[in-house]
Amino acid sequence: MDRLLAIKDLHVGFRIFEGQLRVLNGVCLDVKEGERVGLVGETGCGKTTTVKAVLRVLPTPPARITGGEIIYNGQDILKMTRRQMTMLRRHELTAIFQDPLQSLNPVFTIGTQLRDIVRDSAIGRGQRLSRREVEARCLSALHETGMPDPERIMTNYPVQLSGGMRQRICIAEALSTNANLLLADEPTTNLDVTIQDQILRKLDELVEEKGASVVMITHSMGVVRDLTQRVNIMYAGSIVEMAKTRDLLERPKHPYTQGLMASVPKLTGEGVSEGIPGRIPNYLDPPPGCRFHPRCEHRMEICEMTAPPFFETGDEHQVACYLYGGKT
Amino acid sequence: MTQTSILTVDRLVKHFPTKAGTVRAVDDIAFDIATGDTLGLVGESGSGKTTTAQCVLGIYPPTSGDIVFEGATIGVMFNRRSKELKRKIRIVFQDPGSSLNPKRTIKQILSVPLRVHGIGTDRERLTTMSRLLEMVELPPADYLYKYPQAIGGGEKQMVAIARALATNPRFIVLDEPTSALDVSVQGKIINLLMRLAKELNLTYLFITHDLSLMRNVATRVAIMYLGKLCEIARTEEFFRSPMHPYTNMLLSSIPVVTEQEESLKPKKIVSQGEIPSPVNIPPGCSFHLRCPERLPICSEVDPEMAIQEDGRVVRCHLFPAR
Amino acid sequence: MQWNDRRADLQATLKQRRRGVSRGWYKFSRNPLSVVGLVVLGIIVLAAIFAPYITPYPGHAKPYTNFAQASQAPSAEHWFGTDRVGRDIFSRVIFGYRFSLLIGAVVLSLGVAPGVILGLIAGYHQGTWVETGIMRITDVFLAVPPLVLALAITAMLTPNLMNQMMAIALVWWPWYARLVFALASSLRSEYFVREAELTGASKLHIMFKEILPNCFAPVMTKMTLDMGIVILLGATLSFIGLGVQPPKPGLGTMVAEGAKRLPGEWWGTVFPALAIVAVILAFNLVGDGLRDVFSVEEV
Amino acid sequence: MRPPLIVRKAGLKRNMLIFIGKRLFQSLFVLFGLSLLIFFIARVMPGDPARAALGFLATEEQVERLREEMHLNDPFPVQYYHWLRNLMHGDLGRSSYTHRPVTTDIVQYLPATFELILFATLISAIIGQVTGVLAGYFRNSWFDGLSRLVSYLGIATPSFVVAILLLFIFSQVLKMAPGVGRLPVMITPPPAVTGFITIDSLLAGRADLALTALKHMILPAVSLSVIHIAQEGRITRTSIVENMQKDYITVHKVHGIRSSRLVFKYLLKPSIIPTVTVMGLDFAFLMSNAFLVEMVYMWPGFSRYAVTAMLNKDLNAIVAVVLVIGLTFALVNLIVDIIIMGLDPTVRLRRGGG
Repeated sequence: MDRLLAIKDLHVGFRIFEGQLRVLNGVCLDVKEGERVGLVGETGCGKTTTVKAVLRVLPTPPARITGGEIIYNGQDILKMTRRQMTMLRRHELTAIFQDPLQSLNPVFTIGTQLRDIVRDSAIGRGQRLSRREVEARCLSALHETGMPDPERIMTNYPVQLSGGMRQRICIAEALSTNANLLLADEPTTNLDVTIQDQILRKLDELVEEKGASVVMITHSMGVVRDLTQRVNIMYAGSIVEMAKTRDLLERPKHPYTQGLMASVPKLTGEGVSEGIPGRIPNYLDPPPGCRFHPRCEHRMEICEMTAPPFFETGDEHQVACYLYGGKT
Repeated sequence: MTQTSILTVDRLVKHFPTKAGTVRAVDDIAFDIATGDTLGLVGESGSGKTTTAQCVLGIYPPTSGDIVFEGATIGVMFNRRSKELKRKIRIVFQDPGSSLNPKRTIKQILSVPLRVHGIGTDRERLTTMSRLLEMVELPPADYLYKYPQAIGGGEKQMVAIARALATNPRFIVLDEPTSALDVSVQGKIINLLMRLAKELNLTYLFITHDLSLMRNVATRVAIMYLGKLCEIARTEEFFRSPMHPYTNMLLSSIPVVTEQEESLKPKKIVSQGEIPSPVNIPPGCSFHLRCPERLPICSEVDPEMAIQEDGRVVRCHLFPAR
Repeated sequence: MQWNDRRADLQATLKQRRRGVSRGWYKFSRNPLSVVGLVVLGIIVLAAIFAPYITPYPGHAKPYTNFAQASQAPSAEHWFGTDRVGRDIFSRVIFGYRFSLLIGAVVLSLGVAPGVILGLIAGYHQGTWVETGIMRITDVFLAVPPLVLALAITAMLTPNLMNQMMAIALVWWPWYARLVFALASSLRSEYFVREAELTGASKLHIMFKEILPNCFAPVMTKMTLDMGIVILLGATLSFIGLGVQPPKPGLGTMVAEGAKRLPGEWWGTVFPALAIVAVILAFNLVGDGLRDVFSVEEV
Repeated sequence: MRPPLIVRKAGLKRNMLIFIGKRLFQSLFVLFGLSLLIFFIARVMPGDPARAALGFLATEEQVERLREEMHLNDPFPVQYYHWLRNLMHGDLGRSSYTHRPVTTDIVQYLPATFELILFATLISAIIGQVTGVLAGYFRNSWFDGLSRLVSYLGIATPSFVVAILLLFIFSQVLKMAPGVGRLPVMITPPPAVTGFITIDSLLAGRADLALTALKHMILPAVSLSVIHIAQEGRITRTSIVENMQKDYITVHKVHGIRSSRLVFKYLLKPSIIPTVTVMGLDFAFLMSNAFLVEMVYMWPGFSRYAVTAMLNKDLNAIVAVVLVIGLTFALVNLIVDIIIMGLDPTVRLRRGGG
């Protein structure tokens, strides 16, 4: 499989009144053609910033990309012109965000928004669609996501629909462009479990059908388990562990991943662990070395000095922790 | 059961009249909680779990039905309840950001219940407040003079718990106390709550949408759907063999992280459909539109709560009373 | 233990407050325009307070005529020139600020408190007849622009400074009632208010200790911006002839009198007009700075 | 999670009518309250309205007869009742200054003011919106900085100062603009049909006259609109900046929507909603600012009539003036609400219905 997306050592900062928030601290992430990759982390760890950096929609200022590369199909996204970027968005990259109500323009009907996307994305491929073709594509996009009565939905405004329906529309919008890479940023976090289950299954099915690659951003280990082949664990602006999903869930190596896995309440009912002491660091003045060291029970002297590189610990399993190498 | 029940809810109904029609938020539910127990009230949004808790707290008066606390009927608004009752029943809200006044220090926040209920003199109160903070594992010297925005979400929730404990309560309603927090923080709060329950002999009504959490916390679990209870059972039995089709659907929808958990999930039911609007509840069993095992009778007759052999209660035509 | 001591208690509270102030000043000072506004405002206020000591001709603020010096263009002796009866316009402008600031201060101190309290009561009793009663009365006062109502009331009473201030105060409270009502009714549904109710705290405690402190920032910001608007309104009333009466030096009055002698004696109009612009601008700049400090959204 | 809004199409029109009805009723109530308030102040203030109406030369008997006629000897509620009954018949009493029925005066003077205000609204809406959108879209650019600076000045400068300065500079010094009034003194105005001289001239086939009238209107209208240009510009800017940070704009961008369409369709429509609200409010404020501007430009309009009434303590006229402005305000707000219902589906769907 070819590499579709490669994020290399991405650094992003935000300038605020008090100084510079150093949020992303050398994020590395690979997505191969047709692969589904998970990006897991807790609130404020920089997941959404990563996604927005890839899509080039970070508000600059205050955000600033201070280093790194984002290579899509051999080209650096960060060096593209605005025109190239628009073209890329029209048929290569697409995204779904967390809050489906916020993601839809409240003063236009679903139809208006969907039609423009379909039309502009076709122009991106050099096609000019007739009105009827646009209509047909919109309806089929809605139909694919399991929406009842797409004709009526087209005339509705976002406020008239339930949360699950809105998210289905966001999926329809995203997939109507036939993109190769879908970035799904917590697409089901605000939804009820039964609806989450339906949406995730539908998304899974559609992605399978279209052969797109997916980066699934979530805070839930469970969601990742069902949907992805590989997973990256993110903490305070960097990836701390990456491995095949099953492998990682069965044998978490990084102390943070271990703490996270233990904190998840389980159906087997062995009680809940105490969790991880402390909280995510202040990005104004993040701890030197490994950013996890103030919360880590295995910390060593070296952890406070330099950030750990990745150590290979087995079958495509990499951990950024000195417990697994570099002790010499 | 040998324990006496501290709270009994009987045929509780709460309707909200709106212009679009009557919202049947809670529609005839009954349950009781034994002293020292934790009842997990689980449901999706719009299921009426929060309204139930609000009726217990007196935020709304029930439309009909009884709420009995320690043998006395309390089904009225909070402003008509006795101070003593307010002392005994406390609440921890979902959103720690909004449950602490951003313009007041932790000290000021904690002093309100003490002053209102006349606990201690001014001088003693400071000691009491420090003791309360110590109980929730926050060092008082660091926290008393801080404003809520200066502390993290988990710590805010600890302060909210300390505030609830200030009046020495008997019963605490926990309205999704950890749903706004990350899992790595959730554990600490949950363990703290469980320890306090044991030490202070507290009873909890734990409102949540997280069934996995309930597996580890509740002594009994009640499932709500569209204002009605579907199933109430002791936690272990409930998870060993869920009966109601909705319960099965919920369980099968939960994303899990290990193989053992996967094997506990019911396989045959897949989630489908959406929750109808509580203004337009379907006739018969309100779940029949989404139910994979529906019978012809389901669209016509609303089933009654039926006690099963092992003592659990299920409201479904598949499981008539024995 | 250290924290179990009254003095430590007080010190800790003061320390918190000091830190709040210094953070606020930091945010305020990020906007150079606001700092300029604050400096200008400081100069104007000090000049107004010490007017009798710093103006070159303090006597010119009173009835005074010296036709030998009449209608002189600006010079080293008379910075802003003199008017048609020979009074020094610079001195009169500084004295005019006294009236302007007085109007602003009196109107806001009379108008804000009732407005805030009524808004608070209405907001807390949202959805009851108390709210309906208070807010409908407020609506009546807001049914015409404040200038119209203030003018009408002043006109029907005897036009003078006192009545002018009363009239403006009477049309000013509803704006605060509406602002605080909006804030209070949204704060009312916050969990901390609900919690206080369930604890059994009194209505007074909830309104004044829980809700009111959260209204402080927007009210302060509005007050600063309103100082400018009230001063403008006062100048307008004076300009029409329904405010500060000649020979007292109202800024609006001076513009009106000067305007009659345009285009020849332009200084009689331009300097008092600039003086008005300066004070209103200063209040606006400071108000915007405060908005940044409290991070209150615009509008 | 907010529940979906379910409204059927047929219900929409009914919602709208119910909403308009409700608003009209509310306005009626507010106007009633306003009339009570202003009438109360007019009657409790010291002084004798009858004496004021007749002047110093009238005999004691004449005054007493008028007192009877005006029901001034009756208790306040009775006075108010009579006044209200007359109002129903379109009788607002006589002006003590012009000695004509107040209603006649108002009908005569109102069109001149409306013509001026509408023109000013047009100017402030166009310039304010355009600068606001540009400043917001090119946030932190030199244009944004400049427009910010200018808008501060605009907000801080009283309209009478602007009026005097413009008149002084453009009319008296540069001689680029005509002086005061609606038309030069020697020119006979066209026959009044609408009362708007520009339109009346065109109706009479006198395009030249319309142009002259328009020229006369420019300075006062600009003086009126300066403060509103500043305010509307700032509000539009804030709104644009706010909406640019909204998720949905990011999403539109991510889906590769053409940038002209993004700005002029998806960004503009949600952004102008707050400006429209403010424009409604501004219309009323224009009426009060017109008090000053009409004074300076000797504009024979309603506002100058109002000022004259106030300076002369013409009670009947003052009460009428306040009510007319209140009525205008209420109507404009209703129109604004209807426009907003058209722009914002959330408001449209939520009003009246569930």
